Amino acid sequence: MLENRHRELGLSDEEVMEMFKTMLLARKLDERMWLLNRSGKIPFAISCQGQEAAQVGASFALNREKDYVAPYYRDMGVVLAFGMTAKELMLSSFAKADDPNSGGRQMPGHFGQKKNRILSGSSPVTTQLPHAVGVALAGKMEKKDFVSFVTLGEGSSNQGDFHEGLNFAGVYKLPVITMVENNKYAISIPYERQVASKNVADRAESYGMPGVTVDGNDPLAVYQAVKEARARAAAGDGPSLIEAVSYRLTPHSSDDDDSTYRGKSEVEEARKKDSIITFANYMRETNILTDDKEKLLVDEIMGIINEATDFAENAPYAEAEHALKYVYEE
Amino acid sequence: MLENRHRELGLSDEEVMEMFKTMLLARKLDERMWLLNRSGKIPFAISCQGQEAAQVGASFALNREKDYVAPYYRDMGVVLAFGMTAKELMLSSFAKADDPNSGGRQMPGHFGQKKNRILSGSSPVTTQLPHAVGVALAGKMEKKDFVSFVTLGEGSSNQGDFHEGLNFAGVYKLPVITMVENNKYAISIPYERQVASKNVADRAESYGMPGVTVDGNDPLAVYQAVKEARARAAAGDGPSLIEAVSYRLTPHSSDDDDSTYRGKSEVEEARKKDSIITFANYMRETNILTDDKEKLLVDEIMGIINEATDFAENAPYAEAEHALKYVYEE
Amino acid sequence: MPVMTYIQAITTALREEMQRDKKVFILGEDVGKKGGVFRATDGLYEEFGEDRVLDTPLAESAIAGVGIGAAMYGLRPVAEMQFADFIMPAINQIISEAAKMRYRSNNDWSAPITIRAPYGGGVHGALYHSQSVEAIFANQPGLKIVMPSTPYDVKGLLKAAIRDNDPVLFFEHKRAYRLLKGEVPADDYVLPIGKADVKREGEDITVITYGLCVHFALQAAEKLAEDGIDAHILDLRTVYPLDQEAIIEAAKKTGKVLLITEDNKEGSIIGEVAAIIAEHCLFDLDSPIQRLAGPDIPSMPYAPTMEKFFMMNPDKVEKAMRDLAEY
Amino acid sequence: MPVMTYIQAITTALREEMQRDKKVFILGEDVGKKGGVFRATDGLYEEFGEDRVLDTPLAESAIAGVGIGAAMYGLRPVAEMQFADFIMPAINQIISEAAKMRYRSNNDWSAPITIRAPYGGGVHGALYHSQSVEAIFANQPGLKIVMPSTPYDVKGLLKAAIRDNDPVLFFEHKRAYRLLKGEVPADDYVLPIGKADVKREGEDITVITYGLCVHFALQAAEKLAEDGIDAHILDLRTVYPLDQEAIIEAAKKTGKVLLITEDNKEGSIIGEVAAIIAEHCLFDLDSPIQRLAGPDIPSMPYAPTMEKFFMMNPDKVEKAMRDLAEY
Ligand SMILES: Cc1ncc(C[n+]2csc(CCOP(=O)(O)OP(=O)(O)O)c2C)c(N)n1
Ligand SMILES: Cc1ncc(C[n+]2csc(CCOP(=O)(O)OP(=O)(O)O)c2C)c(N)n1
Ligand SMILES: [Mg+2]
Ligand SMILES: [Mg+2]
Repeated sequence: MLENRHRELGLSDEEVMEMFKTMLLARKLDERMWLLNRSGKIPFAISCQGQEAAQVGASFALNREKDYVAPYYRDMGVVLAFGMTAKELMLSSFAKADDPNSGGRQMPGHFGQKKNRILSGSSPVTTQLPHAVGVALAGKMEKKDFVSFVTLGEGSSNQGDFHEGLNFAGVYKLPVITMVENNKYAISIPYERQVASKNVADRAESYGMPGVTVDGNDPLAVYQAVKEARARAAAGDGPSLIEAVSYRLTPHSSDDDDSTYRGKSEVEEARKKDSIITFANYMRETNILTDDKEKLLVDEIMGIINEATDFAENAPYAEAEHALKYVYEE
Repeated sequence: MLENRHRELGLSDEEVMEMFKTMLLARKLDERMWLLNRSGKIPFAISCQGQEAAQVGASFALNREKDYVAPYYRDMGVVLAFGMTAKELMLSSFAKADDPNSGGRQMPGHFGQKKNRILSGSSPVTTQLPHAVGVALAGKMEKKDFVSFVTLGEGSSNQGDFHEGLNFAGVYKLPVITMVENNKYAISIPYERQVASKNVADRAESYGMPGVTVDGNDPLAVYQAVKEARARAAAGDGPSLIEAVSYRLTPHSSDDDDSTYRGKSEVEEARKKDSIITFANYMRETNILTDDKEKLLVDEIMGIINEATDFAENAPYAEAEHALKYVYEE
Repeated sequence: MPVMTYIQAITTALREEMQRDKKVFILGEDVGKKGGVFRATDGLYEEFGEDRVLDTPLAESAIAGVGIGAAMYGLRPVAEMQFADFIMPAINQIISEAAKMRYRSNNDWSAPITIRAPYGGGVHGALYHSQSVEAIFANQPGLKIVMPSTPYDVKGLLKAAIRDNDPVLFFEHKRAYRLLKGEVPADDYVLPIGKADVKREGEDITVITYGLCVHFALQAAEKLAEDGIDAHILDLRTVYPLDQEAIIEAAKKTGKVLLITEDNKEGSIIGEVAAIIAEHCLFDLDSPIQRLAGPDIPSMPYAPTMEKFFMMNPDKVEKAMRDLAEY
Repeated sequence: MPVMTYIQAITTALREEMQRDKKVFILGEDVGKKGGVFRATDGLYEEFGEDRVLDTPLAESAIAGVGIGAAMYGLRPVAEMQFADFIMPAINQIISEAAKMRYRSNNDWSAPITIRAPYGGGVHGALYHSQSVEAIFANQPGLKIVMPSTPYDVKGLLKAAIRDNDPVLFFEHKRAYRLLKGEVPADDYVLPIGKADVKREGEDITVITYGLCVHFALQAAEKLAEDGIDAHILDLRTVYPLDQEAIIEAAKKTGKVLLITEDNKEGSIIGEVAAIIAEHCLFDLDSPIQRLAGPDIPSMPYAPTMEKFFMMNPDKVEKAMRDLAEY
């Protein structure tokens, strides 16, 4: 009985619809950004495409009113779920002054927004992991009931900070959930040349925490895994590692040409499992989605994106001298 | 049948005697260094005491004519087995010009001797691990049949370089053996506050290599584990992780006072398992050691140590201006 | 006024800040039960408990990174690097993360962490327990680097560092820990980060330095005074960003400048000091800008002959000061 | 003589060295199949195979550390850091290990590794793809830091770096990769590491700089020449250790010195250059030592307004040169 899956997880039809809407908004925004890049309007784009299910499924399993997130550059789905708007994301893509992430100082994908408890991120990979552990430590010290959630790619799980951060979390049994979004590539390097363990989740044992590999194309599977991890964290049982396996549907970034290192057929194969399609199918089968509803939804989303694009394109850059501000507290 | 243990491993009585002699030499040298430190003759001492069995058992399982070793500061047993002499070790303790490790530039315990394929080590922990991986890579590239062997403490297994180095070795299936000498403390921090995994050997799975925990007080158990790992490495089956569990019988170093963080009774308890005693018992039971032989052995060793001490004490320091040499090739 | 050692001033500042503000906590290797390998955190574990004095795993990047995360949340972590030499694995977190946090988020986030580390030589510490590492960080806007020379400065500056809303590296000379004693007021005071301090007024030559070398210069100045040479001594205290105004003023005052560091010479802090002077008051100078520093070798060796050859001392300083005075 | 781009000179040097010496190999992220994110190793994987062009896991400390180990054994690794900004996790291996290997072993071991990394701005790379990181390493005896400005220098210096028996950091300006073209001899030549190079002889003012700024200075010099101002331009080429002799000679030649770096100012390489001049030829100067550099902020922002504000360019250089000439 397909119908039971989301209900069994305690998710209402409306919540599932909200999840799908967030996934679709992420996908469509991402596609727009590539168009803007290819037409020379923005210098750079980096994608969530193929990872929306994991990002949104995980976010909905968290408490979006109080949990902290330390997303990585592909996590458009996470930051949308945590309250960043399409307009704000477009401001970032256009590097405009009102970009809440960085005021146009950082490249797109370098998220951060204090009011939504989205930690500021940088480019060197995996540095955010110890930060999320530190937030969890702070929460524990102050007896707060939030958890912190951090994501990274499977390639990034080979950085020293992964090891050092997770061991710290394990020793102190901190309420932090780490989700590795395994999209099978780190730029051109496939999983086998990158990670020596069979699964990234196998690494959990090194840190005395549970580790689980889930289908990253299935938002409900990811939802369930994160929900359980959050419950454990909230109960004082410490950290968890979750590996969400999907596929990077685009080149690494707008600067990359993936035809030099992987075949078209491989990508086509992966597209069949694209969550935007498969989850829509599930919703159709469970009567949450109909053609009419989908049309309305897409229209609404395209409206949002068009408005966001126009708004951001016409917004001003920061003044040149603004570069001098906020090196230190002022 | 106790008698069978070393024979079953293919070790002759003479080899066992040689192992014990190396262990005892390490222990007695170490004890002398503490005396020299306490009498103000050398500024610093750091011990192998409690880890001789693991160090010597492992070394004898290697090919001491061609394998490379990257020892850590407690590995007096390893470097003795690989050809460094008592005199040379004493020259290092006295910081004299003819110290082959560093010409008196580094503190004792910072081993290095090219002719014996002992890689030069530093103080920041775990940096030697990627070096050993690099040597293994070089050997593989040049189709040589040596393996490389690297050691570190259990606390040091939390450094990023542990993770990065072993993952590299795992991905490239390199002939490198890593032995963690788990002596239950990292200065004052006990295992539980340091390492989040149950055993350090559990971390092997993260790197797609076999991991095994052995009794570090039993040189034959360590011998066996390293022997097997070496065979695998030589056969092209890649790296291994071995955890040898024993106990640090001394304070961390001559600068440490361990009474501030651990009880005397705990240390006394551990002394009962001291390999210098237990292995001697095994050798007595297997008729390799007798009181007469032991007396002769101790006399020989004390003679070596006395001579080394006198020699090193009377040897000259490097001249002050020698400090300017060898920053770059000359 | 109470007299205490340099290291007691550190412990005192830490204790008072932890009493004052529940958000202040300590993390590092062996800082808890053992009270630190130098005993800088002695007694704090007993007083504040294991929740506020954290013995961490042996992993400097995690110590810095977890501290930064806690600081982003709003706590006030004081992280200890056991030796300054072992800060290297944490550099990515310090330079890429802490230093750039406020800037990259356009003032939305900040990382008010203090990172303490014992540096410096003359303790038979050899290559990896003697280094001066400040120059590595002294080109990174967003960071502040404090290197106090007296117990009085230690207390006031460490308190200021902990209260500062940006990351501060606080380097303590390990040879000074028990060697130096001085009067330290019992009350709660802070000293301004970013300000140099005139440690001796003088008219004939200007010495600009920091850390232990301040004392070598003060000792030498007393000897020179006997010969009628009056040295002006400026203690940088904060080595990044530098107090340009104070440097310029001190250089102009006598027109003869000697810069001293215990670090090896090329690329050290005093190069920047020289550049500031050469840029702003070249025509006020009566002699070339002199630099006294360690030789350009990778830190000081263990053997006493070679360690002494490297390490700064009052004699070397006195000689350089006399040479300059005679110029 | 063949004309090629800056990046082609890199690929050429790598290829020729790999052909010459079987011990030379490449390791780094995406350097193999993809040929590098900038395509600096383009074609080498095809020519030399996966055993000599290693695609490594995403772990810079391992790339450096494994490379150092292979170098200790006797191979000649050329490690690529994908961006200079991402060298930070490898600093412990570079400073604690590579730099000190020969010294600490009293000449027994050495670590002849070359570490290449693209640095510099003007490519919409924002904070973490634009940094100049040389100053972090320019206080570490045992290291050499090469920063070539022309395709000709690239080929000769990269070959020299690979053949050098000590560790060399080789920083390539990423904006120069395809922007700069020049004549590069087809034959096998090396240029001396540690030697600066006069890129233009002149009598009126001296400009000392390196990297992309050399070209800005050369362009500006042509314009100044139209107004009868004759600029002398010294390209440092090796920024650590510095070529003191050449610096002193160039400074003395005109008595008016402008130092330029793309890095932020305080603590940058040119501070040390100023200090050398102030120490050795102060009385030969007719004007204060001028420094032109980026503002003291944590690298350049992404937005074009702010990026341009930070980034060095020919106009800024020309203005500074004219100001100095008029001094
Ligand atoms: C420390 C560091 N090294 C190198 C890079 C360059 N880089 C950016 S993304 C990337 C690959 C990341 O792969 P993965 O972690 O699998 O994430 P994905 O992009 O596949 O989502 C690399 C090498 C970087 N950002 N940081
Ligand atoms: C990177 C680094 N940080 C800190 C230290 C200081 N330190 C020296 S030994 C040590 C503890 C090592 O513990 P472990 O790895 O268990 O080895 P053991 O001494 O117990 O044999 C510490 C913290 C260091 N040498 N290097
Ligand atoms: Mg990936
Ligand atoms: Mg230990």
